[in-house]
Amino acid sequence: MSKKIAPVTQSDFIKAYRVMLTSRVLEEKLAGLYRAGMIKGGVFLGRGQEALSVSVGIQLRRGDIFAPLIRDQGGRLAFGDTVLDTLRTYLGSQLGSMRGRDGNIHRGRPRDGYYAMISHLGAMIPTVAGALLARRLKGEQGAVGATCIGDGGTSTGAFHEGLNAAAVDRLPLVVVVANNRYAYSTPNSRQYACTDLLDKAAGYGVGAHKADGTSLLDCLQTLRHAIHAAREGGGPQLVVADLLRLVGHGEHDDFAYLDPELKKSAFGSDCVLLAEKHIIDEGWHTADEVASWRRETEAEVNATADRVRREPSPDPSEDDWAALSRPEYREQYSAS
Amino acid sequence: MSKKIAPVTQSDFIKAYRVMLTSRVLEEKLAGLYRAGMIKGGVFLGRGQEALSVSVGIQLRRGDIFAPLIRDQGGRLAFGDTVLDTLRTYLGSQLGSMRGRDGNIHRGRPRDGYYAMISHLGAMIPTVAGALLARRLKGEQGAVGATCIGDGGTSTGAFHEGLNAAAVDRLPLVVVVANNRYAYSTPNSRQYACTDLLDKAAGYGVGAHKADGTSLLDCLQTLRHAIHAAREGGGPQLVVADLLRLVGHGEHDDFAYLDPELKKSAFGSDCVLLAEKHIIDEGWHTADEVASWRRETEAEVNATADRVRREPSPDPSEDDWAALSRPEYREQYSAS
Amino acid sequence: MITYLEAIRLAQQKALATDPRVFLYGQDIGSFGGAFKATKNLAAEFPGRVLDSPLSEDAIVGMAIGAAIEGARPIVEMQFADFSTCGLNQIVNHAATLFYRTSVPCPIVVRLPSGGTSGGGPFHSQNLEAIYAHWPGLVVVTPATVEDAYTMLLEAVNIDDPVIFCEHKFLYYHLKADALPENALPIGKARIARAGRDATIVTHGAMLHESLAAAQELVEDGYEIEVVDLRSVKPLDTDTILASVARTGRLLCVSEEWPWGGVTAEVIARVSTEGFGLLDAAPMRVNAKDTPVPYHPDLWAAHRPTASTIAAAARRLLHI
Amino acid sequence: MITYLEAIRLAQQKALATDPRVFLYGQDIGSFGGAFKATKNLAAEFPGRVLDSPLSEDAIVGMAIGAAIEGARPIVEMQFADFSTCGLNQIVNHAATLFYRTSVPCPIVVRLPSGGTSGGGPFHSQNLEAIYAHWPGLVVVTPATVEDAYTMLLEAVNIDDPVIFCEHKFLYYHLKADALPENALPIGKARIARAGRDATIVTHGAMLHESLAAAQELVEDGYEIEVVDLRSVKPLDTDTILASVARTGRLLCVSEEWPWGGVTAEVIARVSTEGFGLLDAAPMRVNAKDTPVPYHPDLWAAHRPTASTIAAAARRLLHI
Ligand SMILES: Cc1ncc(C[n+]2csc(CCOP(=O)(O)OP(=O)(O)O)c2C)c(N)n1
Ligand SMILES: Cc1ncc(C[n+]2csc(CCOP(=O)(O)OP(=O)(O)O)c2C)c(N)n1
Ligand SMILES: [Mg+2]
Ligand SMILES: [Mg+2]
Repeated sequence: MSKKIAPVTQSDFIKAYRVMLTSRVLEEKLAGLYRAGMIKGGVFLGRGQEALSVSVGIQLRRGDIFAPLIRDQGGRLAFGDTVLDTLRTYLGSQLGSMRGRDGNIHRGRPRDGYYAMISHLGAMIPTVAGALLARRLKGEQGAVGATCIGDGGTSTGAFHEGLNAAAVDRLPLVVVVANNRYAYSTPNSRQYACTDLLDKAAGYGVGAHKADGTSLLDCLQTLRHAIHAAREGGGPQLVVADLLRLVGHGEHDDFAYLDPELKKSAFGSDCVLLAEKHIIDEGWHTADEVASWRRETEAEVNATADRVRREPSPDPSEDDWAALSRPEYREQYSAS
Repeated sequence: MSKKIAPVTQSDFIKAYRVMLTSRVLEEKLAGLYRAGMIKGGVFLGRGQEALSVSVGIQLRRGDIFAPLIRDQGGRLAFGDTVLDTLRTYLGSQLGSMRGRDGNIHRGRPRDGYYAMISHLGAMIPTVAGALLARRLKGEQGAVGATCIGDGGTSTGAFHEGLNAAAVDRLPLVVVVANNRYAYSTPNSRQYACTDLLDKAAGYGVGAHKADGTSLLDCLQTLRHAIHAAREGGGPQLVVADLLRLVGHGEHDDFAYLDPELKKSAFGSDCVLLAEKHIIDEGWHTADEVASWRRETEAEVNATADRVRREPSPDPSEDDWAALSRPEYREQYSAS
Repeated sequence: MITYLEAIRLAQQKALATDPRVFLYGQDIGSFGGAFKATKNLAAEFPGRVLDSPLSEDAIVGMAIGAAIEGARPIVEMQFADFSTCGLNQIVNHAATLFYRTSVPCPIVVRLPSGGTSGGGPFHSQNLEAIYAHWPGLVVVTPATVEDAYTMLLEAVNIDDPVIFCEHKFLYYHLKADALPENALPIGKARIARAGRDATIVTHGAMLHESLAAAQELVEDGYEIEVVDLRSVKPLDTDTILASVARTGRLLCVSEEWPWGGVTAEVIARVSTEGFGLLDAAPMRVNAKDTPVPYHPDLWAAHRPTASTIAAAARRLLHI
Repeated sequence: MITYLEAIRLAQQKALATDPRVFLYGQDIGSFGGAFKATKNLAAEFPGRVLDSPLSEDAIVGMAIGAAIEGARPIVEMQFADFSTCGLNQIVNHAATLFYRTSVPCPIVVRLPSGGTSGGGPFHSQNLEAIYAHWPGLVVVTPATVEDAYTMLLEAVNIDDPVIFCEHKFLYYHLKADALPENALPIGKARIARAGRDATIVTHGAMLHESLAAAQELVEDGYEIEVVDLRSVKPLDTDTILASVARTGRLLCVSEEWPWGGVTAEVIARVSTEGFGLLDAAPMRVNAKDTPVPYHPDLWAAHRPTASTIAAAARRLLHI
């Protein structure tokens, strides 16, 4: 590795924490709107995974590529997504980036390097790899692509094929596995039999990085190293973080299957609270200051939600119902 | 591991060698018939891979399951397939086990535990795993299932999903990877980036075994260990053997892409010749005796081929053209 | 009252109870009881026979095939039909070819929670019956009633061929029945869901109910529409369709599938080729639009056929 | 003389030479030049732009999609169409939905060496055009001539939508042309391959040539059959088909596909619904049989339509 990696500073930490906080507050709002029956579609939250997710989004640069997954509200905001577009998508505003055609966790702005996941888990890994290959073919240097996946997603053929193909071409891909112990209800014991998911790295010949998913500092540091290694030509990097989602799989799920032992374990801590405590313990800010940030964020989120609720829904009669970009290829099916 | 593993004896070795020899002679015949334009479909040979393949087939027991792949003529014969059925399939006899509907490397007799591969590489891995799961659910103990795959096949999603699922259920599955350095023309350097394919084992949490694919003794010993470990409850076992196929991908392929350095390397030796030499060097048999075995085998193969050539082809007008077993479900499509 | 979903659960319960060869395999179907609760309590009731799989559709189907070869009767659940594309290779190239190639049948049932619901979006709404029907070697069923959901699933487990069981998510909670039947039409037979004389609507799955509502709407206009519920799309009961068209002279095919190909095309092709003389007017069809299924409820409602778009098409058909 | 296969190679060569965004990715396509040699010498001629992939169809398509999002124009080769089922999820759920969902088009070309050849068997013979046409969001082309193989591949690379390029292996060496055209009908337009007046055969791919031979055979009976080569099955040029049926009054659809659904069903459905009055007799269709494609040459010859089974069907059609 040629360049030295800068340590995570106080300001890095606080900047990341504030994105975590925004994500947390926004997701709490989404959960409330869901309970109030105002959301179009499902709600799948990243509560408990903000430290990891924000660390991915925030350590990437302009020009990098990020393909977030289900639990990456934090990373999305860190990479440039907005509270406004998030709410537009969930509340079904016509002005949302997906125009009602798709939404929520499936949103993105591919032209900005912010890819829109498909549901089929694993699929974004070869996609980002291919994007990086195209950058290389264009002669562009130095961009990194990152994508996230869960413990369950590591069992997909797409994960395997994508990571392997990226490794063969030594593409600057960072795959971040949030091992939150469950895939929907399925515990790790029914998902894989290796000792640690990081044991997979050697089988692909990629870099291996472990993160404590409850610690913002560790996540920031680990992602900084992993992204740096990819950027400097080290080929794909696999990051595995241990953590727990602190909510059900979706807001419809009561999480009754959660093993209470896991909740009590080190994985079970709330990364937002730990980061907050760190800020206060280090004396960087007082508890009151931190509390005021939350209030600010809540106010912004609430105001945005109120505004978005007044926006129009997509109008089916205005939609061109076009799956193909070329107008000549759109067929007029008689009675459909 | 509860029981002690018996060492490979002289008689084991010679028995295995004779199957290797039959495979070699039979494949030479197939190559000749191919050049003479007498084969229906393609011819894909296992020349150079007989030690490994025979070791898999011969170490399995009655009641075990074997799903061979492309280069397993040796293993097929060792597991109970015959010269007769092989020739029937290649020569398009109506009496072949696949009745002309499928053939050659795709042949099998699933009811005898001898599975018929589909072309899509990797697909047999979950299949054998599922078969073993069914055996377990029936309360049957002690059966092992083995399947083979190439270095190329390890890149498929099916390999990954199948081996992982088998590991989760600790099924007695043995996956044998013949790393012959090429997948069709694609060299290892474009296929994977790990140091050794065996590095994948830890990522699945399965047993790991290395074999020298040119040495019959080493292959027999390694497979004996791997199969024993699976049978004794050790869960899936991954065997990786280093070797080289000594022919093109298929008989249409001139193998021009073969790196001469590889040919000269340890992988490049001919396992049949090495096994023969071992028999002679150990003083178990003389060169003349070994040569007479070959002549015997050639005579049998030639006679069988002559007989099969006189057998009828499948008759399209007699075929029931039924993809479904239930006659009521077969539709009469008007003009097809 | 028994819902369509509960009927599916009860059919699996009965299959497990009566046939030791049956087992269930799929994501989250064990103690959790499945994403839709179609296997609720079954893991506890049948220990070791209702197994959570890893997140691996290809392996799920592949394992079912191997188990079937060994004489088991696996029922596997895809969490959504849409994810079956990740296991499609094993379905169409292995399960569907096994009997033809080897004479060994492949008695697996692949449950596909299918079809659109509000907010489902492009990846949780698909109807893939035409895809699986096109490849030879599969039985493809699309139960549209609580009774059929129950009896057809039981029948599917009993037959030796691989069955793609397209259960419609929109019907899971909407549809209810008082009791479950002991006897039923066999797979392969369509059902006259509503007798009529002026036109025939041929449909399946959730569209049966939209079609019946459309037929009801047309009663006010003085029309009696016959509605044929296909029940299985492969085999397709051409005889029942032709007999109905012989009575009515007019044919409207309705499906929630995308418009290119699919059940409507196949039904119209069969009627046109085999019953051309029965048709008094050009047949018509109503399908979903040719785009991914949109997630916004308002777009979704316009994307799929509904009672009112079906009624409008039927009126045009009646006035030709 | 330029073969159909060489036309495909030359189109890729031209695309690479004229458009720096183009690159090729697939199994064995690099220095080896591909299983069928469709990329022979291209790796040497365009260093770094013709890349061998691992044995990973899902990753191949997924990478093409990512590259396309970044502005590249990848052409990917599936070694056989049959193996595209392992990459199908990325094709139908990612490439095909991208534009609709995000407004970002997905200009990839997926080359599928398709169709039956003697001895090919169940896994090296499939025609999957109907599968890919059913999902919204893909352009599906089936060139039947050397000229179309060339111009349509060049056009496919230039358009912004994902194109499934079904090239027929049976035509690779059989078909030859003197020269390659500069101009051609655009994708989406069918071609009257043979003018006639007594009946219309609508077909595509390798079946064009069987159909033309059948038409020739019927000249001796005094019939002039019009043959429409669809060229692309999605979009499907209904206008050209209807215009032909308007001239002839009779329709026979011929496809090497399996009989359930597919192009013949879609064409008959369109003509029946939109051109019912043009038909003087029931339309007919000829397809392959509803089983996996058998490997034995004698079975294979009976499985697929041939000039003689097509001519027999046409005779029946003419005598109705
Ligand atoms: C290929 C595929 N199969 C099934 C699903 C349905 N599904 C959505 S999320 C999920 C669980 C994912 O678990 P994990 O990867 O651990 O991520 P987590 O939800 O824990 O963040 C499943 C099964 C899917 N999206 N894709
Ligand atoms: C999924 C899939 N993709 C492509 C192919 C075409 N194909 C047949 S054999 C082969 C190479 C296999 O290489 P490897 O696995 O190393 O086995 P080997 O031939 O070296 O024994 C390929 C690409 C296939 N059979 N299956
Ligand atoms: Mg998880
Ligand atoms: Mg190999």
